[in-house]
Amino acid sequence: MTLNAWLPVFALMTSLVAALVIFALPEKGYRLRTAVNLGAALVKLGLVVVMVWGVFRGVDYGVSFTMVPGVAFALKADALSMMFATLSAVLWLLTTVYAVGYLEDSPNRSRFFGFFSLCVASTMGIALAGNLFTFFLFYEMLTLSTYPLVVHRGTEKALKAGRTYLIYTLTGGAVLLLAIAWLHGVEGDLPFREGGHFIDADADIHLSLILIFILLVAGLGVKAAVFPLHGWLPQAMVAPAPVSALLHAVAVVKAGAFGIVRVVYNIYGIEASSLLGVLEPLAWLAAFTMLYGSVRALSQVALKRLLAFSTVSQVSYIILGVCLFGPVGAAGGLVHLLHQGIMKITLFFCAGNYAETLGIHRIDDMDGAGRRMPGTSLAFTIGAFGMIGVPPLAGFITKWTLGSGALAANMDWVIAVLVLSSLLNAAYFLPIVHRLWFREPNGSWPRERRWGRLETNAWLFWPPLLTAVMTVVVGVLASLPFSPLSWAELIVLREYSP
Amino acid sequence: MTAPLLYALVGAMLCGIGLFGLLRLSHLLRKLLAFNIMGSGVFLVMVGLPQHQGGQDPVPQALVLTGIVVAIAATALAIVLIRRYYHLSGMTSLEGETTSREGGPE
Amino acid sequence: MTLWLMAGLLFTPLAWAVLTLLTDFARGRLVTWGGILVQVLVSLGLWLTVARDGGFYYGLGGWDAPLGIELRVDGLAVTFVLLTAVVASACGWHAGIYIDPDKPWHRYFWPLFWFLWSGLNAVWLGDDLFNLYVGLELISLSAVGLVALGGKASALRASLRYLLAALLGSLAYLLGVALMYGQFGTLSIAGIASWLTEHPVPAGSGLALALMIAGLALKTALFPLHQWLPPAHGIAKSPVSALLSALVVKASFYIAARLWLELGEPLGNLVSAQLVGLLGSAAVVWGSWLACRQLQLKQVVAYSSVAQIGYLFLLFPLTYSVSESVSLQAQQGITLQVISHALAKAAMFLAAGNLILSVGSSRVDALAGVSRFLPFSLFSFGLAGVSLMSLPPSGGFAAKWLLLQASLESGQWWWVLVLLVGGLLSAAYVFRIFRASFLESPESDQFYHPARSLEVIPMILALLALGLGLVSEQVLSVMALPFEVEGSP
Amino acid sequence: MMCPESVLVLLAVCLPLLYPAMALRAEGARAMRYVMPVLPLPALMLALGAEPGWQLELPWLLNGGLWAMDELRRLFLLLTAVLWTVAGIYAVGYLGDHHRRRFCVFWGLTLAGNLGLTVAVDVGSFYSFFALMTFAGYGLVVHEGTDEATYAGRVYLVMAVLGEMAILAGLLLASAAADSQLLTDLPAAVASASQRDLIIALLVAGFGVKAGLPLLHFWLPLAHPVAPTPASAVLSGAMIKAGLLGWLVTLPFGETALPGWGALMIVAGAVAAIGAAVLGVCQRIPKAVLAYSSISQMGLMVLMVGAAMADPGRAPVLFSVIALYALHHGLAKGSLFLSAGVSLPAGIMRRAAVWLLIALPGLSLAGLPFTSGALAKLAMKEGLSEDPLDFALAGYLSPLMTAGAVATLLLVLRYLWTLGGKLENRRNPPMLAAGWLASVGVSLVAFWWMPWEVEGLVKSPVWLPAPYQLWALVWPMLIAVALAGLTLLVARLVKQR
Repeated sequence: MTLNAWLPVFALMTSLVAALVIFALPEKGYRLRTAVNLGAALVKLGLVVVMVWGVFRGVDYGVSFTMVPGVAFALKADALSMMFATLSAVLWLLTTVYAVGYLEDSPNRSRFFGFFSLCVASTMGIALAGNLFTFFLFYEMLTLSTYPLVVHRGTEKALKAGRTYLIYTLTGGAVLLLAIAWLHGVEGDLPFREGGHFIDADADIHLSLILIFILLVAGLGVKAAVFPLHGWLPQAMVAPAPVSALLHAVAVVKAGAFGIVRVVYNIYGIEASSLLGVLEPLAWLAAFTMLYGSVRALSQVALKRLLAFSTVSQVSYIILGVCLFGPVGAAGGLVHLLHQGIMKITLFFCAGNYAETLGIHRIDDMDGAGRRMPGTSLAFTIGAFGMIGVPPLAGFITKWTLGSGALAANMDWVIAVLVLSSLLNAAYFLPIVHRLWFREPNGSWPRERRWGRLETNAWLFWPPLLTAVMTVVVGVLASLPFSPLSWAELIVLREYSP
Repeated sequence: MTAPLLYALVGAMLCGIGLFGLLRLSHLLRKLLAFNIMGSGVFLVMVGLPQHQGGQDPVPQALVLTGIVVAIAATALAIVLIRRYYHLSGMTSLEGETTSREGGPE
Repeated sequence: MTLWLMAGLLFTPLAWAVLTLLTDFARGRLVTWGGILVQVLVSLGLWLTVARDGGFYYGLGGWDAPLGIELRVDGLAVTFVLLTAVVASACGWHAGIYIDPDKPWHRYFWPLFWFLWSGLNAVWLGDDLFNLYVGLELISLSAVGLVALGGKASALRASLRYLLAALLGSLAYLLGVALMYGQFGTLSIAGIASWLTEHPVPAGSGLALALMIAGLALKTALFPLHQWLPPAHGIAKSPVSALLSALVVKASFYIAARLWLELGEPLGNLVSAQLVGLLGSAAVVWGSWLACRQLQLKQVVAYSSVAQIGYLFLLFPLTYSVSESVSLQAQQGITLQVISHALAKAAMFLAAGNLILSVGSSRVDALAGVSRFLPFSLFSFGLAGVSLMSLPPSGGFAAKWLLLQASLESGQWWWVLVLLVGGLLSAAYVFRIFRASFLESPESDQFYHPARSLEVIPMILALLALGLGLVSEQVLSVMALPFEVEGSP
Repeated sequence: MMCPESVLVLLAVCLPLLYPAMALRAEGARAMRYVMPVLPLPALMLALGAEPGWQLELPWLLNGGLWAMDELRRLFLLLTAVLWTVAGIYAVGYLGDHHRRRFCVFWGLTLAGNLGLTVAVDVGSFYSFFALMTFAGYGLVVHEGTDEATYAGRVYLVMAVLGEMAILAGLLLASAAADSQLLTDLPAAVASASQRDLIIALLVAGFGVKAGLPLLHFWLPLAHPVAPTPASAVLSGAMIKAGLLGWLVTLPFGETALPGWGALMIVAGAVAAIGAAVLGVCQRIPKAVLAYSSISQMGLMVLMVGAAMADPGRAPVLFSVIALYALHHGLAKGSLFLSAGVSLPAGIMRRAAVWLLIALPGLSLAGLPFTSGALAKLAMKEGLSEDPLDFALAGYLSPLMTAGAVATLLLVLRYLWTLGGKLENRRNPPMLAAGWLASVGVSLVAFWWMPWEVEGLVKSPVWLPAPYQLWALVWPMLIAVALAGLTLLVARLVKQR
């Protein structure tokens, strides 16, 4: 096998090996652990960049071998997988930096970073999976590796949240497994392929295909937090901030959304899905989730829970985009995969900063925090505006593209949903922004800590600012080559003309 | 009724008696004896049943011999364990706390 | 060469047993560790031979059946021989460190261990029904002895229950053998099968098969005949529990499976096949449910064995009157399940032993805080749990996948539900342990740290169980190796 | 190679956009306020110096950016730049210590948005700048931090967000119909789109929030008075015109006759012009009176917009009239707002001079001959004169305009009246005074040298109305004065009772 075939494996192994090394390191080995963490993240980013360039030029990366009789373990890098892989590689780097600062003097750091790396390895695997079976493999690995992160604090509340998380995700996994096995029984091993497999499926298997699709979406929808399968997400907020950030922006919810993208595009094929009539109901469901998540977010008092419900709402943008039949809408959905990640991670970083530096967990306590922590608050503001879809930030690009796509697909009602959702977003984000900048602080902060010159620990300070800058840049420079939008258009181009 | 069938039926009867004893008796030594009776029944079936095919079959003889050895070993082990159990707990049966040991929460 | 290998498999363990019987614990340990090395090499040698040349029949000492002992050396058997070597050597290694050498009765551990090993090899390789019985008895008696090594009254009680159940099972099996021989005049399974292809099925021979399988089911602890298992496995020393759960119960299942696969088609019927499957499903659900409710760590693991054994019995419905490919899938799935459960459960028991050693209590709620202190063992436990939950990429997952495929393709979709629900329930009890250990309780800082090697062993086994899924194709391909029906070399 | 206009336009937008970065360092933050007057200068140079017609392509920006300038945009840019400059000068003297840095940051951002949206031709950047202006404007509105300010801010924000969303939906639909990302392609596409009425409704409502269309105006009388005075000036003078500009560049003027929409807009304009005046004269706070005056004036412009919609043939002429009117109103209203913050110096002569300078832009609004207002009013009369217009409501336009003129002067008088009770006697800070004087000067004098072009109207240096025009301008003013006097008399009588 050539080096090309092995590149995806290497990309996967970097974080896997890092995980094992970190598990083996003693708790006290702070410097070494940080070095391993950051080194692995950088190496992986490098590998991903190489592969992005390769995929752009049309190089085929892939490796495959039979794992269980009749099913292959396949890794493959196509444009879609590179999109997700890039997201996870970039955000992993930042989150690692952030987590190093965040967990500065808390116990169980070896365990934390070990599972953290495992989690990213799983995400990478999900990105690079070449068929549904391999996808499922990493999907479940993700469930397992995130559980210790969710319950990391070891409090009763954390453990309860972890339990809810497991009940949801493992059940989802079981449903997904059923669907995959059934599909396998119907058609055999199906690699992800541009254009899908079922464009000329026999009429007599249509019913099975529809049922399988429902099962697949149900299984994936748990992680994607589609209503009514979203219940675990707000509870999982007890996890440390970097974990929430990663869960929301990259790993878990995205894995679900990415899976749905894969199923619709590379298993069923967009045209076949459309013919089967499964897209429209899914679009309605996604639209409903968008609104539902926002409405629930309105009444939250804890910042992280609010962000969680916002995620519920935002991830459904991706799904909605996938369901819009036509290249523009598809690009909108795909690009949101990245945009939502960047924006949401910014917000979570900021939430973490407020909690770590000032002890702020509730929205009422945020009054005037903008003066004490201008950098963080600026990042938060940008993230929040991005979520609302204010131009020229990332969220606007998504909304615009989705809206155009919906019009092209003659689904005009989507515009109303988009507008309504943006309004709701504004309704819960703008008051927070107002508090940050225009209210006077009410007395002292709940629990303030100080670090030197910067408003907070430097490890915590820079990641949100960087992601905020990215939020602006991917929006403003959306038309440059290799911007998320251009990349999404490339994927769609390949998808619609396989 | 042919001789082989008679043997087999008697063997089956012994088996039944042994089984009944094994399940219903509570004293461990009695259980052990019941086991032995059941074993004898099985051996009887084993040597008795195959003879209808004409002449003496050496194979069952050999099997039963081996079986008896095994049964002796098992009995010996059981006796050792029962004795030790009696020494430690002063009980001669397994009843008592047993029901609470398995199944539901303790 | 083959002669030496066969001798090495069946008789050297007996020799080690006698040797260790004569010495004390510490010397027995030395002998055993040397013996383990030999046994592993021999097992590997046989496996390689078969992998190269294919399987064969082997008449021991030149004597042929029916009076002599004839061995059937095929891919499946050598796989299990190798599995036994791996698990048993891990347990032996672990036990050497784990078991307290100062208690005088502990010196009997080694001979019993070796008797068990030779019995296992005899079962994997045995071809005629009676030799299987002898092997089975050898296993049972030494297993009972091992359980009794716990020394306490409760251990003896458990071992006596175990003994009685095992003996009853053996007798039922033996009665079946007697009936079979009376009917067919042969003890070879293949012989009976070929007789049946030429003659009409005699009335009542189904009863013989039912008796044998019922006896074996009792020894395998199929629901509702499982009550003897949890106390025995729960109370034994951890390495013993590992051996029992990983290998001993598999031996009786192995015989039952071989009987069913050869004779099930002519002698069995649909109702009984479904009934056995149903009992297996009940075992999965009930065992898992009880595992969730146990307060003792090892009881949790023991009940998990009850549940996992339930999966094995899905073999019966999934191979009865189905197409060739479905049957093959089911067999492959069950094989993987046996192997992965053996590895995973051994790892789990050993890790549980470490945890108990560390916190000084066997209660689940005593584990609070242990995740900080003993992460390595806990991680092994977790990895083993992954396989039990049949999540990818473990061997358990590969097994489940194959069984799912078989169920779906044969149209018996109800087993699908069992498989999925079983997976979820097993997650429930595994994560219950994790939940307990992740809890940060303020007073939990009195921990004893077990030796490093004790922690490494379960990790190796767990990783094997986990990695099995990735290489299951290769593992299964050994099973499909050509088999020479005629004679010995 | 980049032409000088491109450099200038980039500078014009980026300078205020990057200006908040000064706040990062303490020294920069202290110097920030002195930079404020400089920020709009590149834009001013661009508006005055460069001939319209250049364009700058920014293919990497959003969905492909294009910035350009035509006659219409030039006037709006000019108005924006001038007003922000004088307000900037004024602000240097006006600002206290209260959150000064924050005010400067939002000032810069709002300015960047306001300037950017006038030069943006592609939908993406137009909407971006519009949103930037809207949201940064919030910072100016709530700056004082009082309860009223917070309340006003909330209303402002709610309305603004609703407006933004209407605009988003409208632009999306329009751009999908046009299959283009350029504003210039939208009107034609909207005119022939199947969802024409929906798109127009969305755009009218969306921009109408900014422009203070009746029923969408609630935020305006709340927000303009509570904002710091320089901010009120730009809010009322420049930013309110952004809504107008939005209409002009997106709605299908000159493409097709939309009598229904035209009628609706005319009614809305009339309601705004008269209704706002009625409400305005009841106000006690000077700046609130001015805010209602802005609504009223915008109402007059809405009249013209309605007429342009109804009669595609007149649209080009009306466009230049609207632009002229916007320019005039922006400068005069800016000056009036700034005057709300001046203090009366000692000395009777000086006081009289100050009062005169306060009153003149107001009278200019009302159409005092020889002022920009007279020119604008006449141009409007010309543009809306009955003969060339061809739709149902055309006949009502003339009386409406007259009523509007009466209303305007009444409001101005009311403003002067309320102001009289409020002005303090002390020295003005020099920069504040300079800013205010500059605004008066710009409104009264510099206007004549500005590059407006309206068909049929004589340009600078000095424009003399014909006698009949003079009378047409003056008699509504006389009515207004008479009304005001009457009211005063009645009030006195009531008080004596």
